[in-house]
Amino acid sequence: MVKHLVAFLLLAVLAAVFASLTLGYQPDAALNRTALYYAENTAKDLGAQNIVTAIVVTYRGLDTLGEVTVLFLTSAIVGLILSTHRATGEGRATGIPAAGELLRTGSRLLVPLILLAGVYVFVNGHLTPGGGFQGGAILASAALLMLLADPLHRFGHRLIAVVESLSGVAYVAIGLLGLAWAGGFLDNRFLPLGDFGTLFSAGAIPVIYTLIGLKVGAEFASMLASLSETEKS
Amino acid sequence: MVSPLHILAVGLGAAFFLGLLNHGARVLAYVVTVVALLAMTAIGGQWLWAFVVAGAAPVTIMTAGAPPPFAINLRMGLPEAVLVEIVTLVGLLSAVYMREALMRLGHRAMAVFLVVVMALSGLILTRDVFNLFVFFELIAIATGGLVLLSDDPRALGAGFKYLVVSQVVSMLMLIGIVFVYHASGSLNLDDMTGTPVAAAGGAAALAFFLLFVALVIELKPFPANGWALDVYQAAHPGFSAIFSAGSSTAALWALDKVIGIGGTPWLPIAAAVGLVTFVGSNLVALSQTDDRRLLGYSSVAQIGLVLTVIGLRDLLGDRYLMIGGGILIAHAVAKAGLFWISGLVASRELSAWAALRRDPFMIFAFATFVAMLAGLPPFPGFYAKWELVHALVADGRHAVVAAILVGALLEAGYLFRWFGRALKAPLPDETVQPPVGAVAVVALTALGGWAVAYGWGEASRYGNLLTVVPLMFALAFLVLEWLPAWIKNTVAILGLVAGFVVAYPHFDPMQMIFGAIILLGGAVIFIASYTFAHGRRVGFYPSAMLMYAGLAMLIVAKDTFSFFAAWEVLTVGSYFLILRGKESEPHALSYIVFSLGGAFAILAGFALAAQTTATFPVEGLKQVAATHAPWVFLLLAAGFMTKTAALGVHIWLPGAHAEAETDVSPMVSGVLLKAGLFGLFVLVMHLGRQSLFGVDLTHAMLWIGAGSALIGNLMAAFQEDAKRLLAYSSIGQMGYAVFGIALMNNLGWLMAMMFVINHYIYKSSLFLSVGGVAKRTGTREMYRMGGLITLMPLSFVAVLVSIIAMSGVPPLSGFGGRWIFYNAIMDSDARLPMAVIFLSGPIAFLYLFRLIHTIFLGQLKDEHRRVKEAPIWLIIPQMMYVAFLIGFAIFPGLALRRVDDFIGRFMPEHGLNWTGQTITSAYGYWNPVAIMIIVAVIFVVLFLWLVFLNHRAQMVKQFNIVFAAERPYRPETTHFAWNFFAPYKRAVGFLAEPWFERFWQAQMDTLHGTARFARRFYTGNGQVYAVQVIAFVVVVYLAALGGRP
Amino acid sequence: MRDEDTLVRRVPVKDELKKRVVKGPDGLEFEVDPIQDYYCDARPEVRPGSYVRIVEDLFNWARSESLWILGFGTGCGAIEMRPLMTPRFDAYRYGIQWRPTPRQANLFVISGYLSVKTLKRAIRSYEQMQSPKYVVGLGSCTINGGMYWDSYNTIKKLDEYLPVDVYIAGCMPRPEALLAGFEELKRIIRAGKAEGANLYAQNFDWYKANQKRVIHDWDMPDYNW
Amino acid sequence: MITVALVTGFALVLAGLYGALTNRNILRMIVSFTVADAGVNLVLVAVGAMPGRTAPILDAAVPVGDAARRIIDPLPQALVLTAIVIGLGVTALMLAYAYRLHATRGSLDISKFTELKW
Amino acid sequence: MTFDWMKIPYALLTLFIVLNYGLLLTALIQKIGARAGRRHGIPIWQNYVDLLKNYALRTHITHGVMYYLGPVFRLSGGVGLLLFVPSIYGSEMFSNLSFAGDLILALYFIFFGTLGMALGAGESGHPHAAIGVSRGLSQVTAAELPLALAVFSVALQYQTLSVTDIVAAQQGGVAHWTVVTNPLAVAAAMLSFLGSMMRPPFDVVLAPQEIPIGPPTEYHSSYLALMQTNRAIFPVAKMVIYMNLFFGGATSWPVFFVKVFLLYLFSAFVGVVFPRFRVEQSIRWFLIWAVPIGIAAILIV
Repeated sequence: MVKHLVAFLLLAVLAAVFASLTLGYQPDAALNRTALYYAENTAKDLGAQNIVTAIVVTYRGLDTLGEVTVLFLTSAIVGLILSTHRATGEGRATGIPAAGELLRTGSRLLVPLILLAGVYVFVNGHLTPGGGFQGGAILASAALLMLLADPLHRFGHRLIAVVESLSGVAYVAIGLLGLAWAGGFLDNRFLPLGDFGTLFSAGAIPVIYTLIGLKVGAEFASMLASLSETEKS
Repeated sequence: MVSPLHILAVGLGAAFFLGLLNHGARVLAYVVTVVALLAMTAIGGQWLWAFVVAGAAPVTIMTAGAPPPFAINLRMGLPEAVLVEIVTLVGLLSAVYMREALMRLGHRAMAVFLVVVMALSGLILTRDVFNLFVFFELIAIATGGLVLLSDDPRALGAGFKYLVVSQVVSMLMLIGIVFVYHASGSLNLDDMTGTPVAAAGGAAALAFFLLFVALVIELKPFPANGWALDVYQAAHPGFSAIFSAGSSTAALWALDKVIGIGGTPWLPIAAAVGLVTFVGSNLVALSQTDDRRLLGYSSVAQIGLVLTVIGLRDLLGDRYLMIGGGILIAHAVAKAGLFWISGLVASRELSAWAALRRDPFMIFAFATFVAMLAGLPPFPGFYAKWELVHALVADGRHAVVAAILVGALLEAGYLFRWFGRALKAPLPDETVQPPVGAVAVVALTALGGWAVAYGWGEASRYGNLLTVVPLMFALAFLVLEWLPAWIKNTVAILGLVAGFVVAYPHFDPMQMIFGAIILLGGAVIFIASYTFAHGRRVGFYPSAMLMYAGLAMLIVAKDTFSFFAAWEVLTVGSYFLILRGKESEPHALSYIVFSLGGAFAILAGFALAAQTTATFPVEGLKQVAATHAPWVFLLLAAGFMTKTAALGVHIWLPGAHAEAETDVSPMVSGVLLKAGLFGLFVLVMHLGRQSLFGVDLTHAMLWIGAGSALIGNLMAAFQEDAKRLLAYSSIGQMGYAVFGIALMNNLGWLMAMMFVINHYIYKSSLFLSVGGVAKRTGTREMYRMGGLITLMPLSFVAVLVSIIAMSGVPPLSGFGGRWIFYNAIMDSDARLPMAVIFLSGPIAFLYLFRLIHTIFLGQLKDEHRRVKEAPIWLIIPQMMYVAFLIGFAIFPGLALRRVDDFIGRFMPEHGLNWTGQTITSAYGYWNPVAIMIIVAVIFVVLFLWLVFLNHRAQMVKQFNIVFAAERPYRPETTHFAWNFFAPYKRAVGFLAEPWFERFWQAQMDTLHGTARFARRFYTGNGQVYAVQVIAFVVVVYLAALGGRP
Repeated sequence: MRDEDTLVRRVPVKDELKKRVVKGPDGLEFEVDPIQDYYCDARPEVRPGSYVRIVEDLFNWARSESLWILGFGTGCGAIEMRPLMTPRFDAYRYGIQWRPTPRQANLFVISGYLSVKTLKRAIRSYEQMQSPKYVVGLGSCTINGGMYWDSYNTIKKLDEYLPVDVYIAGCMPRPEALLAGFEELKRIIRAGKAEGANLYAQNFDWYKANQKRVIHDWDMPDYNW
Repeated sequence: MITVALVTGFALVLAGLYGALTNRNILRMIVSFTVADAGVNLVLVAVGAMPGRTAPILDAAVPVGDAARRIIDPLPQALVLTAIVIGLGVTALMLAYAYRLHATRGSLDISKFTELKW
Repeated sequence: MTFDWMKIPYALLTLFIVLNYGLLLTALIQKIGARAGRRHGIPIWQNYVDLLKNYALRTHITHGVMYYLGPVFRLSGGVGLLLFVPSIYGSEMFSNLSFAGDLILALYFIFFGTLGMALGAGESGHPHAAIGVSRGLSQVTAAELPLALAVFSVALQYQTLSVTDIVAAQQGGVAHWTVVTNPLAVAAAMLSFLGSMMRPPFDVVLAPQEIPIGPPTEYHSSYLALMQTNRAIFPVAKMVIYMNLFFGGATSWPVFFVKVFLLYLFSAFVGVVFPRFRVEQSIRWFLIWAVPIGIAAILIV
């Protein structure tokens, strides 16, 4: 009870802080200079239609690289955490009910579609809302569906790992290419910007987003796999 | 130049590449990891080289081809280069160190490892606040993974607690960042710093507060840091090294970058949090028994100190980087090294570190790290300590200085306690064969510590301590450790003598006296060391020579900095020396704690005197402003009197001197104590009389000197242990000398100088004799001895002559001291302390007689019937002392006349006149030659008369005594020795109660009690830790922004 | 000198006088024989007076005028010694003083009967005095055992054990008699005939044999220096 | 509208934190944190929002030249993307931890994992 | 004040006079003590006889080197003390060897004999000797203190440490004596004097029946003779210091004899009146009664 009271009191103070923030908040009437720069220069400098994507992939590309790394790390660590355990209990799966017919058939139908949707999302990241992360997540949902449909299914860890790593290495390599041939690390302009608004435009942004999509998808899949396999043992 | 971006790229690329590898290809994975780390280190090193040697300008690295406010940019300057190099080096070494664990867990673990090093570097380099957040999260997640490298099952819980808190922190940080962005319209640090919005208050200030407090929590502020301590304790030591040395370093730099956004109003808050952390963590660490957790507390404390420095950076100005960097680097190297060592130790109690004794180099490494952490010279922390205290004092922030010094003292306390235990605890049975790589890593780190010390010295504006000749000579003995002891002993003697020969033409008479005692006197004591020169005697010579180096540097020190450096060197050298004794561990600890406490007082005193100048010539004490002078006097006197073991702070001395080895006791008693007297001399010569609140401080010194003389002598009379007796007697003798100095007249100083000479001689001689006896009889308790005069006649003669000299009985040299003393007090108006010192005079007879009687006279014990004379190498110096005592008694002018002239420069009136053999003062006269001749003639005539009458005396044996017509039962029951002065004790025993011991014990108990109470805070419950973190936020909020919105 | 044959050991040696093995601080063991190691066992020697007669006479005069009595009351006769110190008799007038230690005394007044136990102490005390030294037997008991003639535990003829210079008869002799006895002793000393110490040294073996005959627990060297 | 989003976001944060601080069950704590994370993300987006403007995509609706006046601040949107991903990573990690903790101790009560203290 | 060879015979003459005076004086004091007990006491020449007898003893033992040297130290201390202080004021003949040092030399030389004696007694191996020394040293620490304070007070008063100068300052009548001009110092010193004379109530060091005369338990014959010689010289030498410091010194031998006698009589007088203190009692007594007077003396002077 004391704990609740203490937590409540502390959070009350924190709430006061937040309240002050909220009350003191004045939405900007005009874009601030940073945003203004993006609004005015993205199209001409990077050739990307989706400003958020331009920011994510290029202007703040280092963040995104880190972000990808976070996922990479998470998947590696989750694998690490669970593998050490799995190694001990390499038991066979029992007692998990098989998935229903409906689910299995449906998944066979849906998985390719989902994959396609995912690819679409990340390939068009520079044009429309969405991008590598979203697309990757969609890819992973396909994997999830497969797992649900066939709980005993073993993923090709190797394949996932290769996809994940290769896309990661490629991402870093592209970044370095930017450093070498363009304005800096992760500069997308070492590839031609192309026509504004088309699929093959915005320099390396689609490439990067594709890599991200693949990587994110692979990472999520690997995490899911790790978790599910642990569950089975 | 390779772009620093490649550090990140290489790290990441290699990490991603590792994913490609097969689970089986561990060796390849490991090689890739190490190569990647090597490459990162090399890039960092290249930049470091560029900045340090080539003097390159800082560079900004843009990404995405867009200018800074809009795209993320990095910066590489000297601080960044240094920090990146630390991080990558620690990473590299840890990877080598953790080879086994990494190989066991495979490529994924290595990838995580690479990422963490990369992220740390990124944290240091980036100039974008959100990017900072990303790197923080990377580090947090990677930490969550790497904690699991540990074999310790508890690591799991620790990692989870860490993640819980990370969640809270990241939320606060994110909210803070976005609102700060909203307020400033930028995420770029330089951009935001340029227009500090948060200083204006309002929502921006609140937003910055959230960001700031999140960063502060990343620094594990006391007491909201239980989660971090668990990580330190449970993680693999290799990772803890990174966590301590790398993460903290990077996080500190991050805070440093960010705090500019908030502007100066936030600095005091940072300083306050840092200070609380520093003192609090060090306090709690006092009651730690687990080595890694202890290191955790120590890490947290050090980070707190650096945080304080960051908080003071507006004050410190351009010295800020030097100070913060010094502390940080020392901390990083030492803490990494210690964590690595902890991995070589089998179990987690502090005493288990005794296992290191199997390898002297490990002890050396341990000592190096402890010294680095404690801020001892020649390590960077020392320079930093000096600068920091000077800057703070110059600004009048005395409370901050006091808090920092108290914290530092606590830290030194538990570190040296640990070191002492490690050296003295019984060797654990279980032996772990540490991996070669791990040992090599530790060794490299230790050497790296010295390299850093050298580098820092080069960078320092005070000159490099490591290039001072005496210190180099002392350190050379570390390299010579493989030689047989007798060779090293010879080298030591030759070195000391040569040092004197080279230096003495430049000495003034006072330096001459001290120099002769330290260098020549030290050489004489080393003759005795031949007795113990079997094998290699590892550790003895470096310690001893370190002490002598410090002493030699002290007397020639020109400015306050070198004076203080020398002081610390001699302190630490003597500590190691004292620690060598069998039972000396607690005493060595109290010695180092008191000494460091005293040293801090000296530091504060110098800083107060210096004000805005950082160091000044020692003579500059004359020009100290009148407002500060009394305080300077007070602080310096307190520091120096700690070394002379003045009453109140004397409790370290008896144990330290008594438990030291036979040849060490004269070094630390005969020679080392003189350092304090030298300091006092310097003090009173330049500062003169000072009054504080109407109290003449020299008058207070008179009382302290008299009190020391009384209590020292009294305690000596009640000791059963011969060496303890001598040790207490030193307290008394030093009391006399302090008294003489405090008399503030010509003869008083001369008398103190006389004590300097005499005390060295007779105390060295006595310690050697008693040491020899103790060596032969196997005990130091006097009542267990007795009747040794016939078996150890030379030792007896040495003791006899020494005690006659010491008691001041004519015709030996002690009388000269007493004569000058009487003449000196005639000049003084302070009469009451005289009564006390008069009382203490005759008490000297009590213990001196007891010493010689119970050891050499009385009844010989059965087991000692076959005892031989002490070893020849012990006897030789004793005989030299005997000869010198007699010679000095006849011709005191040889030494004193020049000193008298020298003192005359300061105190022209009432000096001595030296006419022929007669020495006259304003009041009396004294002819040492005549006294010696008259006494000798009378004595010889009477002796011959007795021989004439009594030449046929029958020599009888020990039980041929009249015994009320009975016969004695056993020697033990016939030797009246134990509690020899029982009636005296009944009369004045209340004075000899250990009041001061009790006082200090009470302080210690209070500290430990507080520590034990405070650590209850760390319940181990992750949720409670989260509550504490939020409570910390709330408290800082209330403290920082209080009523403001 | 310790001759096993002459030592009549009917009582076992006391523990503290047995030979024992002790271990030195250096770990080496060796044997300690207390009687040998703790006590000097040199035989007493005859010490003649000065060759110059007049000097010896002067010395003897001084000895006679400075009788320092060992304050050791062996028997009931000791009670008669005390009045000598009082104003009534005031022996100090005659140069007679009491000394608390045998080293400084040169007159041993055996004050009454001597039990065998006390005899041992008396012998030790006597031997610890420096020569020339004198023995005065006080009371009949020292002459022939007196009323203890038939006692199993009291010696009868003191002269067989210690060289007596003067006997003062009576049971008990009054202080006046003691003073008279001391005057007699002074005469003897001045005459140079009070050479009891030399006599003792000369006939040492005889005295020792007599002493050992009655003292069964003889546990000391033959001469107590 | 923006204020509503902000208040909602903060409320979620506080609610999540309260849950995390008072529930001893580790899974519940993790869930609480995800709630709080969601709140934070909401706050992030809300801060970037500007009344009467549209998404920062330069399609037909927003001509390039007009962008400065028509779109909202794109940066918080980019940030929130990162924040979401990071939150996800941490959550996954905590879940994995929860699994291991349960496996070793058979309990998910955080107050049981206090071997390390003081 | 420099050395010339003629000082030696004069010093020996002083020694001779003082020795005889001391032997007679101690006997006389003993007689006076005896008279207080209604006895006649020893003949006045008894000390000579005892001395001669002790020198004439035929056998001696020794316990070792220090035992042998103890009496030598003791007597050297007494003789040295006597010779380091001028006996007769204004007489170059009897200024003895005081050119060697001043008052401080004399005060510290007192301990020379004490120390040597204690060592000799120690080597005799007798526990009573050690107990005696323990008691003696304990007592002297307290007993010397008032004297030291008084001496300091007197030295401050006359601004000199030279005995001759102090005596010179007291010339010209009783009114100039320190006892009149600085009574507190003299009071303290005289109390200390009682403690240093080994007479009741401060004679527990010797305690004849308890620890058969303490330190010299084992001493005899010629050793004892040396010590007896010292017992004649040493108290006189000490009283000479008192006389010179506090009672105007002596300008001739008769004055010397009278003043020393009166001083001695003072301690004898106290001795026959008071019973013996235990050691701790006497220490407390000195600390409580004598030391405050001494402190007052140095504060007021």
